[in-house]
Amino acid sequence: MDLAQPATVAQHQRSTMSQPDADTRIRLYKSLLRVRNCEETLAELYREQEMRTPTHFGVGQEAVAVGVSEAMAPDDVAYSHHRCHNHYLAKGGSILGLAAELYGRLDGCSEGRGGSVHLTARDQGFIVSSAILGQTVAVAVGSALAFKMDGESRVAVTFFGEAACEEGVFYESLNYASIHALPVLFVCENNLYSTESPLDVRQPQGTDLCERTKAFKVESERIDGNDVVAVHQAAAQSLALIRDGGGPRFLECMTYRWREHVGPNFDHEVGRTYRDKAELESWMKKCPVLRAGRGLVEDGLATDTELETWDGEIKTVIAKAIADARASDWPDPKTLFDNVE
Amino acid sequence: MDLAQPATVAQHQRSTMSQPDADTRIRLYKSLLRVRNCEETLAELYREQEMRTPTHFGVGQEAVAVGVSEAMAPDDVAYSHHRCHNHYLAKGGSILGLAAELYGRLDGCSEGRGGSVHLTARDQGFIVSSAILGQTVAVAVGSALAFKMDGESRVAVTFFGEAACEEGVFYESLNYASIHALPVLFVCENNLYSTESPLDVRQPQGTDLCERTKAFKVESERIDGNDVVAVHQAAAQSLALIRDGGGPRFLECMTYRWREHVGPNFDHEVGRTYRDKAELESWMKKCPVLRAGRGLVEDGLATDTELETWDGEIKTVIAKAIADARASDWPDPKTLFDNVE
Amino acid sequence: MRELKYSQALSEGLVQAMDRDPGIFVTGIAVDYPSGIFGSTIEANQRFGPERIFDAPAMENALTGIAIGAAAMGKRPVIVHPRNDFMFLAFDQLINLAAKWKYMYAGNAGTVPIVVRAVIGKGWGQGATHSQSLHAPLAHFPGLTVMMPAFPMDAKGLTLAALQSDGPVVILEHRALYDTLGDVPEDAEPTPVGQARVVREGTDVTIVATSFMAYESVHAADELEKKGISAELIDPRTIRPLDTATILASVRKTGRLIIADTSWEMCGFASEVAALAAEQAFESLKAPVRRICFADCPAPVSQPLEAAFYPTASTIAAAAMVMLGRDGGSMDGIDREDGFKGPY
Amino acid sequence: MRELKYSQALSEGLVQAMDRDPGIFVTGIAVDYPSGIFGSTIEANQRFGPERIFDAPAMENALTGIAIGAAAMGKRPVIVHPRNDFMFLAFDQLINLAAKWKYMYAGNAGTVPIVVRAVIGKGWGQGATHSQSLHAPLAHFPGLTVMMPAFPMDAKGLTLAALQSDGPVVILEHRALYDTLGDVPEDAEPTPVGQARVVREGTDVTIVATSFMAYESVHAADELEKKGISAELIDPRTIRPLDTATILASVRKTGRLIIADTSWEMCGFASEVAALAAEQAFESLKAPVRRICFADCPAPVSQPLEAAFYPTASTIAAAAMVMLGRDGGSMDGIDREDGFKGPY
Ligand SMILES: Cc1ncc(C[n+]2csc(CCOP(=O)(O)OP(=O)(O)O)c2C)c(N)n1
Ligand SMILES: Cc1ncc(C[n+]2csc(CCOP(=O)(O)OP(=O)(O)O)c2C)c(N)n1
Ligand SMILES: [Mg+2]
Ligand SMILES: [Mg+2]
Repeated sequence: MDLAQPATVAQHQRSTMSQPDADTRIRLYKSLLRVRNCEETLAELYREQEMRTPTHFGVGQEAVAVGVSEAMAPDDVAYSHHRCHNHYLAKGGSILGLAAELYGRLDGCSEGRGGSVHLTARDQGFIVSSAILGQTVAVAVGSALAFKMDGESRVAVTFFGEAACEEGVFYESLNYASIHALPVLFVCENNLYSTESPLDVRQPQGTDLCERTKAFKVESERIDGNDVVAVHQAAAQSLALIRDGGGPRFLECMTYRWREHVGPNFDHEVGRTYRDKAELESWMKKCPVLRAGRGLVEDGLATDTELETWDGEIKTVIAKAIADARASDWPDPKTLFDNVE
Repeated sequence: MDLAQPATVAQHQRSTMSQPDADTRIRLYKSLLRVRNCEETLAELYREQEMRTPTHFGVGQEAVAVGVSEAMAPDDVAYSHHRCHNHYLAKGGSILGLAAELYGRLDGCSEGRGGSVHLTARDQGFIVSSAILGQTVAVAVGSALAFKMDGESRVAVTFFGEAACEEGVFYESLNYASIHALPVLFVCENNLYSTESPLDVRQPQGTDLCERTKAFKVESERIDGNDVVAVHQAAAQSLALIRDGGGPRFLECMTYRWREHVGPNFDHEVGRTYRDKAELESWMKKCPVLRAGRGLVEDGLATDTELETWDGEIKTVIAKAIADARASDWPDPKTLFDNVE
Repeated sequence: MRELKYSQALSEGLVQAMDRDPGIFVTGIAVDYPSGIFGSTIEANQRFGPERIFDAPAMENALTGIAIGAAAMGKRPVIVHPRNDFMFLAFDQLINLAAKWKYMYAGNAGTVPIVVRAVIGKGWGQGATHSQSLHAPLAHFPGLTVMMPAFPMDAKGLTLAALQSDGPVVILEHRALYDTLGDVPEDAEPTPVGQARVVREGTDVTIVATSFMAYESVHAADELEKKGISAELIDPRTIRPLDTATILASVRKTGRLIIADTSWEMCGFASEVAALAAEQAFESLKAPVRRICFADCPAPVSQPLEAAFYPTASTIAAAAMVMLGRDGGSMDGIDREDGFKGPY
Repeated sequence: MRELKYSQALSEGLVQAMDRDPGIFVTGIAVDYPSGIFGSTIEANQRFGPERIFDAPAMENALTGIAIGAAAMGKRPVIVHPRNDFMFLAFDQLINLAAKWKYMYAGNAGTVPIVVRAVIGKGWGQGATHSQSLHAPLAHFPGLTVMMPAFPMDAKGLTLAALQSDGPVVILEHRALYDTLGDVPEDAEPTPVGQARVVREGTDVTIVATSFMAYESVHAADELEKKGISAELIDPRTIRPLDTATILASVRKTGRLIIADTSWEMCGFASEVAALAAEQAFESLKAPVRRICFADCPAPVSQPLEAAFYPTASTIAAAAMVMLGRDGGSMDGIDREDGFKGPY
């Protein structure tokens, strides 16, 4: 795996696939801005310790969530894992629903019952995220089974980290989806770490996750997860092939988590040494948001001023949503037993 | 996978590896005779319904157990699954210990606590068999970890059926063994069925289990599981490479179960139709015992009379052991709570 | 009313439910075999075919997650474990997700009405890993409905109830009951969830017994009657939710409580019912409660050990005699021999 | 005697055991991080290094099987789950194999002395899948030793005991106790297995409390003393084997029993102890037993819901007041606020 040059993978993408049109490129960028600004704002506010819920911020990995979500059809469904804010937001989950959930309020998407790792935005096709590794990989396969049984052309997408590929449930799910040629897209965000553990303690030398899935007869592709255009193209192509009955597909998106595994800090801020600042900086240079913005300007699809305007606009929206979240009511203890059975 | 011609695989083996010497060939054959006669005798006696334990007979698959066991070093260890009699016997487990266990007697290897699926012959290096699919695959990897930590040159061998490759624990184990280059040999007996389910409901079209293990960086080979010489050669080569620190290896041995999944009957006897008699007969033609015997005679290593003598000798031993088993004491209910903690 | 076997009742309940609800499908190891899970899926397989009844690889954990994901899309999946012991492999999906789904997302992600059928093994030396009964751990964690049909009418009724439930349900069926006969109504009447069955009324002692032990208790009650002891026999039918009202009312009436369960004592269902009485019917209790459970060791194989491991009708009857101060002489004579010879 | 934190006591017990027994190694997610499982593996990591303390992928089920296989070859593997909720994935290897190994093979396959350390979460909205306590299901099935250290001296002593045990042991450590202080002997004294600790003697009421609830009970007992109520406080320390003698002797003395547990009521440990008293100390009981457990729903996240979900010192104290016929006025005032802010 050539982490130094993930861009080369993207090159290959571009050459083999048509560029998304201007509107799509702009939509992708605006979604990136929304997700990034939302996460950054929440992360900084998290330091006030008023959000009592262990939180895994997705800053740096937004292009995967955005690229895939924007390629999905309205009635496709998405599932996610513990690092789920990006996917929830990119699929259209409301900022208030997320912020209020972190603040433990009634306006939270799970009304203060789920917390950061248990989000839902069913109306937007974001079914759920869950905190146990690999769980929602199997669940997405089940939704795909339902779609196939009903002859619908819907696809189930499941987002997870590369550590989920260490859990047996991943292979049981892969095997099953492949046997029945189910309409499911497996989206692996390989950010090189599981908590503080690098890949080499979790995978044999020379491992290629795509090779594993191919051995289960599941077509796969490794792409640059920081290039939203490449992700969108790969996802669009994959989803089309799946919808045509081509069976499940797997995308390994190479990306990088900027902040600590759980919580708002940067690892170097708190003296963690499992990865060094230089590595972080090299990946920050590949920032998916900046990169998408530069692309728009270079291709004459937007001006720097427009980028700034959009940035300002979304920040206002976010500020309002967060204010609403903090103003939202606390759940009434009398409702403790609601929704048990 | 070309099931019609598994022999071709063996050809390839022969060409690439040296034949075992005469003594070994004879030892292999005698062990085959012992295992086959033992299982056949027990299966026929099982019909009397005096062995109160669900039993999975291994008739037809003996060459895998024998070929691998005879290639193992004295201090290597073996593990097995529910269809474990062949492995227990081939590793040197006593006939009395097996027969008495089936009869629920005190002389049983597990003293009537384990039954047919829970055998042990620790002194012979057969640690245990267990009834839950995939369990002992992980356990063998753990024993290999212990060997590696202690710098011993021992190898752990685990025998299992192809359905274990449907369970997630198999891939977790494979990944771990590969990461740490552990001295473990995975021996899969692919007999084409799991209970009554054929491969195509359990594996995607075109599946090659060896391809899966290779994706985990575990070297693998598919061989003719009914050719004891081919199995022995492949096992000897694999064990040597593993002992040299080459890391885990996987052998997929193509074979066939003659009798019903659990119990002594032939499927056609009891009207089961999930596989037809013709298929059984085609595999009976490839009988591993007959084949090994023919090989000895053709290569001038034994005469037909000798084969018959050996057959008679082992049958006498078996008859004696079974008589002893039936004469063995019942466990005393007062000992019900022995060995709980 | 016509009589059916427990296995036929399971089958009829499944078929009637599938007839009405096209969203129901059944999968798991061996569900589409001609032997159809000891007869219980044969008719459904013939009636509804491979679209709705299909085999699965051995993959307990993912299959449970797959059922959850299908249920989240509006299906009613039924997954079957030929032995409930295999379900340990699925505890994560079952307890960490299915059981908590409705609650964790405050109902906003919908519900996951999956039905897990799992068979409890017993006899013919099935041994330590093929004869456990997982209802206590499953009921310990809020969110699952846990059912244990003991009689054919409830084998059908609880199957129908499970297939109308809003949330995840586990039905623990007892292999040793599959061939037992009993009255079963023809129409599709679900057994009310959380309502125990008073199998017979009595005044001297309350016997709360689950699954196969309820079956044994009927026999014990017959024998006790001959000795002039009137036992009230309660089959809880659902472990969670538990019908505490019926149990407490009976204990308040008889003042004596015996609980017979198909598992171990420690943190088991028998302890739950004993605790319930000690907490909420304490003043009515005339004697110490008595728990009748497995011997406190893994299940052995050899016949004499199995015989010592499993409590039976005589264990229950003898306990009642002692509790009522009658000569506690052995009642072993009353036990029927275990004729089970498979298929497992 | 010098005081140590619970986390330091866990660490000291582990280091002293590893010092004597070269067969001990520790693996699992994050065991070799600088943060060392909330401090409990840092010194062992420094002292014994990567040969004996090493990280593992996320593979709970196989890792447990691997520990079993290493133990079968003479090692003493310690595997650690940062949250015991992840252990559901390992229930098959743990309950269907490790727990039954010695029994199923009649001791002829040796023993598998594995130690599974698993942390119970609580607070800061860790939620439904990161704050469960799996001791009841683990203790239900014979074959495992289940330990729950509540005080630093037992955090060390039980660690030492587990690492000398013949069979598989699960140690459930409570995250909320890691920073609590207590006397800890310097030398390597294992806590006797199956022997409860009488934390304080009393005459009016027996309080049996596990893990974090034992810690809360000390506070409750202090407050009760101020009101003239003398509570006898018992920490069972090991759930299986359970020290029934100590519990029964206390109940026979006080005639009153409250059980406070870190999990749910239904088929839980509180029910087990209540049943024990109702069965074997019935004549001594002066009042209904009382179980104090989680609210019967999954663990919520939002603070006011968490506050309503968890019983505390005041819950225990108030229950004792009521049981003794004293004004049951709220004791809420006595509760200390939960300052836990991670790391999780
Ligand atoms: C079954 C299970 N084991 C362990 C954990 C603890 N855990 C939570 S997140 C995490 C790291 C996962 O890494 P990855 O899947 O690569 O996602 P990332 O955090 O890198 O986005 C771990 C080990 C868990 N949640 N579930
Ligand atoms: C976890 C688990 N699931 C299901 C079973 C039931 N079961 C016992 S043997 C068997 C078939 C296994 O087939 P395979 O592994 O190919 O071995 P074979 O019987 O063909 O020798 C099944 C499904 C089990 N024992 N354990
Ligand atoms: Mg990662
Ligand atoms: Mg097979």
